[in-house]
Amino acid sequence: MIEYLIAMLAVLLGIYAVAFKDNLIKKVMGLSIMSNGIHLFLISIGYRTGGTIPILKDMDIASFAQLAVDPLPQAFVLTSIVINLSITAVALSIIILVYRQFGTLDASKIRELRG
Amino acid sequence: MIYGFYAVGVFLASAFLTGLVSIKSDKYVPHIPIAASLVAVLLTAITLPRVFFWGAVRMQMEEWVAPIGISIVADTLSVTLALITTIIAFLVLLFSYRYISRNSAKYYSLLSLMFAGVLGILYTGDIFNMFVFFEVLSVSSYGLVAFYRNRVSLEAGIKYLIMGSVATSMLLLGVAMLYGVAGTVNMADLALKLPSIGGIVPAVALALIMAGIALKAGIFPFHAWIADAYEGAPSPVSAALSGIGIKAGVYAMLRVVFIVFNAPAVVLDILLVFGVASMLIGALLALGQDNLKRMLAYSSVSQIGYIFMAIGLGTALGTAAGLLHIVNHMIIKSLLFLSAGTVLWKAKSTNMKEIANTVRTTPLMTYSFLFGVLALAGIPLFNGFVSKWLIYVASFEKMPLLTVIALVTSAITLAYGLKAFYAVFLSNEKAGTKVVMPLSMKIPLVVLIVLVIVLGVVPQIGIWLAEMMSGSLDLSLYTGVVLG
Amino acid sequence: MDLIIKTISRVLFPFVLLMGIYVAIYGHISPGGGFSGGAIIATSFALLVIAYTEGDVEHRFTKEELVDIKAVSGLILVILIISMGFAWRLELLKTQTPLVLWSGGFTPILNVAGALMVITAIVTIIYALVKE
Amino acid sequence: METRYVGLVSLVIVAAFMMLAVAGLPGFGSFQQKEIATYYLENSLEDTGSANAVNSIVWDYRGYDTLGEETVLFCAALGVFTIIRRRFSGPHHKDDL
Repeated sequence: MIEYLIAMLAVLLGIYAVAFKDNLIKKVMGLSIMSNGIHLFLISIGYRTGGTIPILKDMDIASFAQLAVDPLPQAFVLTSIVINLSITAVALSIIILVYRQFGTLDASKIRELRG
Repeated sequence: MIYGFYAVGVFLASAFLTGLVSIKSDKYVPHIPIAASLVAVLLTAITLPRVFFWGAVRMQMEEWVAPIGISIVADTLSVTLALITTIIAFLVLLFSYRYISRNSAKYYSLLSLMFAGVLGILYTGDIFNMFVFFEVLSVSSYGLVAFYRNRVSLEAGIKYLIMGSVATSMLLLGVAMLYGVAGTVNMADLALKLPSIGGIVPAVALALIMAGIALKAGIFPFHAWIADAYEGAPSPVSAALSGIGIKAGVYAMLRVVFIVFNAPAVVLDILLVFGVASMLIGALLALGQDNLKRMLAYSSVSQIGYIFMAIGLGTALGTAAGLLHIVNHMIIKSLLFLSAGTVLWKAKSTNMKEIANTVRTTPLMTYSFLFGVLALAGIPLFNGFVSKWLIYVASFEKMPLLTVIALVTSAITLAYGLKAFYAVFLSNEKAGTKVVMPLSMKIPLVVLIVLVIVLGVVPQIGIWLAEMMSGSLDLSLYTGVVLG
Repeated sequence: MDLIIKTISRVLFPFVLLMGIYVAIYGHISPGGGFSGGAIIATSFALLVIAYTEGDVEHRFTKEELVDIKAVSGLILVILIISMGFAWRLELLKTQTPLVLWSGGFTPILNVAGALMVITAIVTIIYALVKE
Repeated sequence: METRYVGLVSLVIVAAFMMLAVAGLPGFGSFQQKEIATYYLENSLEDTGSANAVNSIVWDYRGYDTLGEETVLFCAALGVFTIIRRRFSGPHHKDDL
């Protein structure tokens, strides 16, 4: 039970940053911290005590199936990392233009300036 | 074989093709997605009779056995919504033929990817796959919302992006928890395994998933981003987003609540409460708006409230009424946004008062907006009336107070609809530039008007559709089809 | 970017590239594969783009070209994955001995296509952001 | 300043929520309820020919996910380009506010 705690702490840290930090870039960083926390959670769900990596290397299939770690969450994490990359890319490109238009990165000021 | 499902591939291919064609000449770029959406309409139309008369169909990606691979399920609910999605997709793409002149290649690619995302959600039978297609839908709409790079759309874009990705992360966390407990991601498999798993993990996972999807569908506590996003986005995009994007969220909520968790009573009451709240607050906020697009955005929030209230009732009639209202609202909202788009095309600002003296409206624009407003408020002879009447009846059986609230909100809806109609269309006979509407803008409006009237005058179609759709929400039929 | 960074990045570029290619192609035997391999190759290009922001790298990739390479690779991948839907790969599998490079049936081809997709995406994004 | 307190309270509630859920999850190293995972481990070699089970899942068993994911990547590249267009059109634009 304790092992999942760190992942949950990362997710909560991410949510805290997104909710309370005013600077837009800090919000985007909070986003990626949160999703990295989720990835850690996903990987730790698939863990098996004393498990090896799910790649077949000079081992017969029967014992491989007993030893290897669960590959499915790892596939989910691979997909989710790439999605996280694309969200951060789009977010940063919007932030560049927001800075150019508004002159500031402070979310609350932007809300007033939008006119 | 589910032909409708290939519509996803068609939209994907059209997005990639537009990128390619744009190297040589920008002239032929719009034709590809419009043709692609026509093909998609045909494909879905072929699947509709197959699913309606022989029951739901399951297709397995690459023939892997059910829980191993990803299963694609087309049942009455998803095919009907897919058919309307493809029709509206075609109309929106046709509408923006003359509307977007610069950077059209990227605009069309992103728009067809958005439609691919929505169709992907409608057909998938796998929660993680639903998460991936939710991302496809949202990432493409982030780009589209910030398409006009002025202050309003940029601020709307970044706000929508942050809210949206928090929502999808909640969804992913919920899916991760479900996998941790049940060991599978296939919806039907989950539905079988979850009852036997005790403890609070399924409940927390459901709460997380519902929070994520509710934020995407713009329910009451999370409706902040909707008004900004629709105000910032180009009008065809707001029509597509509100007509289809939000409905994908509502569909996903239905799929998760009814199939995976088999609609526990507590959850339905939560839906009821949030539905009523967003219904009232959406209508009140819309009443106070003088910006045309923001008003339409808040009216979307209140109509989504109607849908969730109807489904939250839990009775068979309530669910059928809610499903029918999804269908009707898709058509009405697209009609309203597109007709607003024609007005805003030449107008400089979206403030109703200023529009009045800058644009002289043509009869078609006036009637389309009027019909939209009347249908939204549920006036007889329009399609809004059929579903709203069912909602009144269903809510009356359960709790008369709800019917009173629903009636009051419809009155408010009529009020702000007519207020906008009067301000924009009736009060400016003389001033303003004559808007000459190209054919590509007229056809969508005419088609939508016909749909609104036909569904209203002949309510039997709507009621039959509602029964067929609500049939697909029961668990045993779904798991029977998927797991064979 | 002064001289040291330029020379280092120029020297490092082929090695990072080679490693990326290895990871991508041997994906079905060794760890890594389409995505991580593609990411490593993309970093090698990023190294050059950042080091030579105003220098000669710019004229090699004009912005429009990059987006369209992306579209091409997108198409390849779409066709591949849709074609993978049909059971062609079983015949291909029978003719191969496992655990050798040419053994994964469709997976290595998809790995490469996926890596191509990732490379073009990351490079175009970095290029656009750096260019700004 | 009151939004800070509302935010903080909601964060505490979410935190409590998650801790409860984490307590309910099966043990850290235990491998129960994983029939599907063992299926992948057992016959990923003869089904897809690749020794790397994770890769066989990403590319073959659940290739549709990866296709969806590539479109997300493609969307991101397009999104970045629509937003950072070289001919920066500035605040004015003629299409529609």
